[in-house]
Amino acid sequence: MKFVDEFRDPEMAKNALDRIHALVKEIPKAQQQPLQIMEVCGGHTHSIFRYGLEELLPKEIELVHGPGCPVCVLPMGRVDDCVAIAEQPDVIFTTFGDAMRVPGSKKSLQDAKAAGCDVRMVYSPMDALNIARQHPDKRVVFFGLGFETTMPSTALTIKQAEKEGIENFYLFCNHVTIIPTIKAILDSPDMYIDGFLGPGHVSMVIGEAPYRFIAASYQRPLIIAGFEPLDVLQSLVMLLEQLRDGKAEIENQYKRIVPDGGNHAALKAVGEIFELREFFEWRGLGSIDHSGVQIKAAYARFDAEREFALPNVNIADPKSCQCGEVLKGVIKPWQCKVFGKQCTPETPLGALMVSTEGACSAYYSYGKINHQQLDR
Amino acid sequence: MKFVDEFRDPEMAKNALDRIHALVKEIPKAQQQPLQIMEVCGGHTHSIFRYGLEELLPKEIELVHGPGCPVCVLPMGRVDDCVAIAEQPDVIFTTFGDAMRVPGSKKSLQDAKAAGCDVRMVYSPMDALNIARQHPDKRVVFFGLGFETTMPSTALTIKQAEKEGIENFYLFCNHVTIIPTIKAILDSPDMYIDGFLGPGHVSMVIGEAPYRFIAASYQRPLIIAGFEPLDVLQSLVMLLEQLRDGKAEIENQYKRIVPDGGNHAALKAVGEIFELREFFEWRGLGSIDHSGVQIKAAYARFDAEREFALPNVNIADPKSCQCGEVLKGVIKPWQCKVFGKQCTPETPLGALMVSTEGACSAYYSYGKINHQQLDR
Amino acid sequence: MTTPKRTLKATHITMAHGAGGKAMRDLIEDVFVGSFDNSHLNALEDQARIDLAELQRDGNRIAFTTDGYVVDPIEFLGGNIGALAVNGTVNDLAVSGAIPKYLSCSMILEEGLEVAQLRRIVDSMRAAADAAGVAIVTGDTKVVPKGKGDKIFISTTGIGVIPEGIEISASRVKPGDKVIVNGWVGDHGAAILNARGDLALDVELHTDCQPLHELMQVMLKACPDLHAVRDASRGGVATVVNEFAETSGVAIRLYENAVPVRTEVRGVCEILGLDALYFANEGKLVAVVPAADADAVLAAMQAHPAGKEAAIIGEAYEGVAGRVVVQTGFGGERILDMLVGEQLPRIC
Amino acid sequence: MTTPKRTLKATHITMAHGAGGKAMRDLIEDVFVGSFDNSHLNALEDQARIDLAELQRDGNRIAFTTDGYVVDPIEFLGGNIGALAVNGTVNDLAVSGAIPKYLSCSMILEEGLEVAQLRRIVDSMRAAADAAGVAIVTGDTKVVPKGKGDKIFISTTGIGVIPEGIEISASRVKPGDKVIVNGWVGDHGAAILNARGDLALDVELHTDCQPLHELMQVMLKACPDLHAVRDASRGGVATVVNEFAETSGVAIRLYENAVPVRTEVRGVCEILGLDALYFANEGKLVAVVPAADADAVLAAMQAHPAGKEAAIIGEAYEGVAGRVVVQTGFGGERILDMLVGEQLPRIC
Amino acid sequence: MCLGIPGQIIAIVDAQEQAGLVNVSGVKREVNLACVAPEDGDWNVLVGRWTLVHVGFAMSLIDEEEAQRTLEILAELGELQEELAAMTNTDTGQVSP
Amino acid sequence: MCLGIPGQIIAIVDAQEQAGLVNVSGVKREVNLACVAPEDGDWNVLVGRWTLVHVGFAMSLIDEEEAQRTLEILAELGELQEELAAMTNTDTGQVSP
Ligand code: SF4
Ligand code: SF4
Ligand SMILES: [Mg+2]
Ligand SMILES: [Mg+2]
Ligand SMILES: [Mg+2]
Ligand SMILES: [Mg+2]
Ligand SMILES: [Mg+2]
Ligand SMILES: [Mg+2]
Ligand SMILES: [Mg+2]
Ligand SMILES: [Mg+2]
Ligand SMILES: [Mg+2]
Ligand SMILES: [Mg+2]
Repeated sequence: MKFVDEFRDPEMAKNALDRIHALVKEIPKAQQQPLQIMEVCGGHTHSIFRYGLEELLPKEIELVHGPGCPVCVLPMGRVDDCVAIAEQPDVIFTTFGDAMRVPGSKKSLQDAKAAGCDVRMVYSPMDALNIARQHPDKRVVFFGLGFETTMPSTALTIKQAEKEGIENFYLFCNHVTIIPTIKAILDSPDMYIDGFLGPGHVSMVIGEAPYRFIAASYQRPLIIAGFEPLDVLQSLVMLLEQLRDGKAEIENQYKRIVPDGGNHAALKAVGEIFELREFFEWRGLGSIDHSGVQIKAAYARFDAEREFALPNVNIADPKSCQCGEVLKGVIKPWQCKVFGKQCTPETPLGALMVSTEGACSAYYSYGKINHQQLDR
Repeated sequence: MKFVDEFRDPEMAKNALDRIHALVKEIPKAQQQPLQIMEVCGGHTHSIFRYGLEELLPKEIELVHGPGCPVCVLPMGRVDDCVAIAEQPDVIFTTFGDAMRVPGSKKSLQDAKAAGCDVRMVYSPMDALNIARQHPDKRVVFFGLGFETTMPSTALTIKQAEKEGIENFYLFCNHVTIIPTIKAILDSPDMYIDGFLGPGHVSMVIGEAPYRFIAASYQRPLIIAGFEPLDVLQSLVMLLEQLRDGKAEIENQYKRIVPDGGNHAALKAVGEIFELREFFEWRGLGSIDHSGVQIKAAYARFDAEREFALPNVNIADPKSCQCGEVLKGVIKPWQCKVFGKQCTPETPLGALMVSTEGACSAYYSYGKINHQQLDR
Repeated sequence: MTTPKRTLKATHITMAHGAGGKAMRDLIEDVFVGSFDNSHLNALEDQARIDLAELQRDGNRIAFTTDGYVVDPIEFLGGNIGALAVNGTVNDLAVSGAIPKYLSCSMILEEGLEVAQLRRIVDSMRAAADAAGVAIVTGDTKVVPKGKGDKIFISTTGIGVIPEGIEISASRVKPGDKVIVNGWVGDHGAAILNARGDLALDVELHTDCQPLHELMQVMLKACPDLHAVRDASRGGVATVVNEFAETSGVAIRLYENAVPVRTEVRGVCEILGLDALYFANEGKLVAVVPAADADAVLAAMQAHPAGKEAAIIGEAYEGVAGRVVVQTGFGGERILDMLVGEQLPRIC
Repeated sequence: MTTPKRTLKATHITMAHGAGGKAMRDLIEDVFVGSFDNSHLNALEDQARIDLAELQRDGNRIAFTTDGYVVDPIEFLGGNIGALAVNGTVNDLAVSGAIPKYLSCSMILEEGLEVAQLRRIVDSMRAAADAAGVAIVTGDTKVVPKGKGDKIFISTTGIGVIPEGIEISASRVKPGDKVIVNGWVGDHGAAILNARGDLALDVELHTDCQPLHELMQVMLKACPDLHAVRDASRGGVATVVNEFAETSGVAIRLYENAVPVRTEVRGVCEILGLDALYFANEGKLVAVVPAADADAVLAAMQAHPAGKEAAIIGEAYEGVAGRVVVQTGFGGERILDMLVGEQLPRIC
Repeated sequence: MCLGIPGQIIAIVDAQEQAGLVNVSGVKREVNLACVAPEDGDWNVLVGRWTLVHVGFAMSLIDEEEAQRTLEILAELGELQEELAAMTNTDTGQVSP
Repeated sequence: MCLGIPGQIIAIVDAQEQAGLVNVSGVKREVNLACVAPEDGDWNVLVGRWTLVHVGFAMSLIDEEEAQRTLEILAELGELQEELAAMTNTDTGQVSP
């Protein structure tokens, strides 16, 4: 596969790893305590575990798995809202497969489906719109989920629905924005991050500029990174070089995909349909100002939040669950009290155990085998 | 079973049969050619075959199976209408089981069900109304079928729907009336009937009076007869006694069920909901004036004929089919060209081969075994 | 096995329980293996392995039969689909004279099925298997999406061993043979019609679901030369008798008054215009025996709990090949054909 | 039989075809008996009767297995549900070393199924049975109302004979043993995802559905002491390898780069974020063989059409009992657990 | 046409809705009683009465005396026939079939 | 987050609807091209181009030169590392893991 296989070449990876091992030796701070490097994006978390990279990295690097998995940060109350919508007899509820198993306070969408709700997995919001075309007698709701990468596709789907005059299509908008979230992490008193791997596909939409405050105001380096193993390793090299040199800059490793200015057409569509919410609730992180978007008034008729009477209750996460601390990097997944015990991929308490991008699930399934002292 | 088993007593039946055998000897006309006795009602046809009575009767009696099977006389176009209604995506079509297999020009209701239409069998029109209550999002149509016996139940169901304000219940009215039909038979030039067994359950509704013209104007005797084997045999005795004595009267054998005046409450309900149609199409018999009823204007909102755009085409019966002649008693079932060949209960060409009350089906399944020279 | 036995925590079946992964293992090990529990099944191999030598001790032929069970509702008075699935296949073995030995079980579950209900059904299967002396030694489970199935379908397949010398066949009916049924006809069909609830009838009617292997052995003892035996399940007594007449090329006459039908079953038939001779049974067999042995067989049957109400209900005769007639109480006769279409409740 | 063979004139299945009467006889005699056509089935008895002496000529144990088939869609590139139902059960027999002999077949049809489609499926079953040298000797057919099933479900049950001395078992994996697969992994799962059409993908991918009984005999010839063999159907290679590791109490390591995966299957996986190791196969087996015999077995497999692309994909080792790891191209390792839930297409 | 079967009214389920329960050979079914409504509105007089049930409606109350009378006529028919038969036999030696 | 995969645009299905067909490893899927719309409206220039596909949308045209450059840097990294490793080994005898 072109643009894929080249970036999975084992020989080159070995070189990059050697370089990383050499570089950490040149960073004095790393000799005292491990460098805290956050991959903001769950896609990176997935690649790191999928290719077994973590155990190949030097002990001087500690990867902190950030909040960049839209499924993981979904609060329970929102899943309850999904279920409440799906339970309407005339609704076809469409969603990406990822969200099917996320626990609500009573049911996941998968449970709702098993109980008879018409819940369908789609690959694209356009497929959801197509279902709406095919079922004019049903209300078809799409569960919009994701950071800036996914927003344009949802926005363009709404525009298409508008253009065709489709009246039975609704968006339950749960899109979130990455910048306020990174800022919240940087402002958090209980953690220190030495540098970031930036989310490659978000960046392909928003470009480089929005990250500049990280370097300018917080003096941390960030590398916009691709998702193949070589992308991740090269980005680490770039990050370590900055740390060695005492620099704090925004660099772009993923130039083949990410234009410096982002994607104008995508941003235009997003701007047309969405506006910032005052605040949005994140699982484990609480409410973060301006961290979510909602449908603008001009497109209100597509807004599931207006169409359906939603319970919209703020459901506290189970007490035993420490997802928030894991999401902020305060503890490692395996340090959560319930990790691998009450909380497993089969019986997830938190969303981090559901998505294969979730840090807990990744550790549970792919984790450095030596980390896991679990009897399972 | 009280009021059933007593009237199936073999010993008494033997006596009655002996009496019948004796009586025919006393009727001179019967010695020249067999008496033509029509049981108007399919229920009698069924009993006669079910209990093997026909072969126990003397050869001087020839039973002519009348048009009193509401399923048998249903024209093909009406079945097509049923299918057209059932094919609407928001319709639940409810029917007595009898009508499921009656062939339309393309499909029976059973075929429509197999093709995905929501066709449900009910025992009572009240059960259909209950389905309407349970499915407010569907239009529930009841296929009203039958002579005066069944009309009151349909009428009372419509009244109940009206009382409860149920807005998704419709009647596809195919009720027919017996008197014009008997008159049509009496007026038919190609047949001669010596006497009638009158329909017991129709009579329980309409009483004795409506039959009087048969005796008065046509000088034929009619015995209102019950449906158990002893009822049928006793009625034959009564009929033969009249024929022997040269009488032509209306007598009531079924007094335990049939009050002379009929059922006032039932007639009132019928009169409230229904009015005579100018004419109604019968399978094989053509159009008969005033032989069907329709819903009155005041209840028009329950009328499926107004709610649905029906093809309502007059479909000619297949050319090879001689149902009309059988219904009028002009030929015996086994004399139809296709009987037992193209037309069998498995592949009925005519409705007479579908219902177990249909003369053809009755002969095919229960028939005097010696009549049947068929290789099957 | 090196890991502890899995347990199923889910309250309802989801697609995951058919996906081949952990959820499915939980289901299989906890519910199925946990209940059926025998060394063949516990090995969790893809196939049970059965010693031929062991089978040969009981006879010289295997009987091999399969049936699917799709009854709606899946639980009803006197039984459930699980008991049917075991007894039905046991009976299809037994009526050949075989000693039932091993069963396989293929389950097709609908997403959303309640696990507690599944456990009840599986426990009934185990109880029925124990009662029939068979083991359920291999199985399979699939889950279909909600609306693509109907709670649970079960296909069971059975292996039994036919003792040497027994030759029971639908083709062996001879004119003069007597037709015997082992009791009340139509209970199961009427019980299911009632349980389904569409017709809003209410009657205390239990399925007749029961194993017939013991009764068969009792009958074989009374008459090793039973000509034809078949359980009268779907299609009822009328269908079996027609199959016999057709396959053997004889005519058969049933005596209507001799057929044992419960009052309540008659009630259901009268109300709906149906005929109990076509109703399904799940614990009834129709046997055709040489006239000389008929009384002995009948007496043996009546002495066994599964045959208490047994009755001679007809006879074979030389007539139109394949024709079955019913002699009514008045001496009239009517043809009792195979069912055309379904039996539909009628009003006229 | 004394009556002429019946023919089925209906174009679609109705409830009558499951009601036990004439319509059902037409269906069974025309479609099923007409195609499967063997003396056992043609007798139309409730059970097939098989001579034990005949079975004993091939071995000393019976293998007995059942599987249900519920695939959607029922026809797809390279096969249909009928071919799967025969080959799947043949393979479950074959992987024990058994010679497949007899099959039973329980069909659950949904009202409205097109008869022409049913005939195609049944003909595929016959063709697959012929290819595998088995006869379908007994069967059953039920019809469920429209919307209570999904066109057609098939449960097949198989009987085979295991030659003396063969002991293949999931519990016999030893550290050092090699893991071999007989070719491309994941074709069937990807082909079905594609055929289903929900995801609007379009790829020329055929199911790998094929019988493995010959390949197994070839392998047994090269190494009579095969330790463990299982066909990697639902749950895929990952599931079988996990079952082996768990049942034998060993650890198993797969070499990611050695697993043969077609380009198109990789494409499907990359687009949907799925793992081909969990995809179902219908003509793939995973064999664990003593290291010393691995090359000989591999060579024998590659010489057979069903094993042309066979590859050694891993090894057992003394490690955490039940653990399966995948060695990536970089030398990193990740755990390859049993599937949790279903594999769901993901966007993140 | 019109399958009807005798059943006994065993309870008034809801007088308002004219709903009663009948028992046919041990099978219970709710039926509509509108066609057999008592004139004085006292529904309880129906309990114990036999009725002809058609498509879930009680269509007629069974007149037990008339039933008895019909059976008596049938019985008389038998006696009469026996006498006649005796005569006929004596006369002609013919036997009824 | 956000699974994305490179695919080649092999056809314009409907320029009006901005719909194209991409090929990912032999797998074809219709995608929306709105985010990679050419400025001059000549959709055909997209045919043959590689794009990053996310949830059925072409989100970015792949810059093949940049891809090449990234691979070159990675290759250089190797060379550089080999040199450094040679030096380090001479110095301390330490081997990279
Ligand atoms: S182990 Fe479960 S509860 Fe704990 S942080 Fe992870 S997902 Fe949350
Ligand atoms: S045999 Fe068929 S076509 Fe002929 S009269 Fe009877 S029902 Fe009509
Ligand atoms: Mg069977
Ligand atoms: Mg059976
Ligand atoms: Mg049977
Ligand atoms: Mg299986
Ligand atoms: Mg269901
Ligand atoms: Mg199996
Ligand atoms: Mg299998
Ligand atoms: Mg297998
Ligand atoms: Mg069967
Ligand atoms: Mg379906």
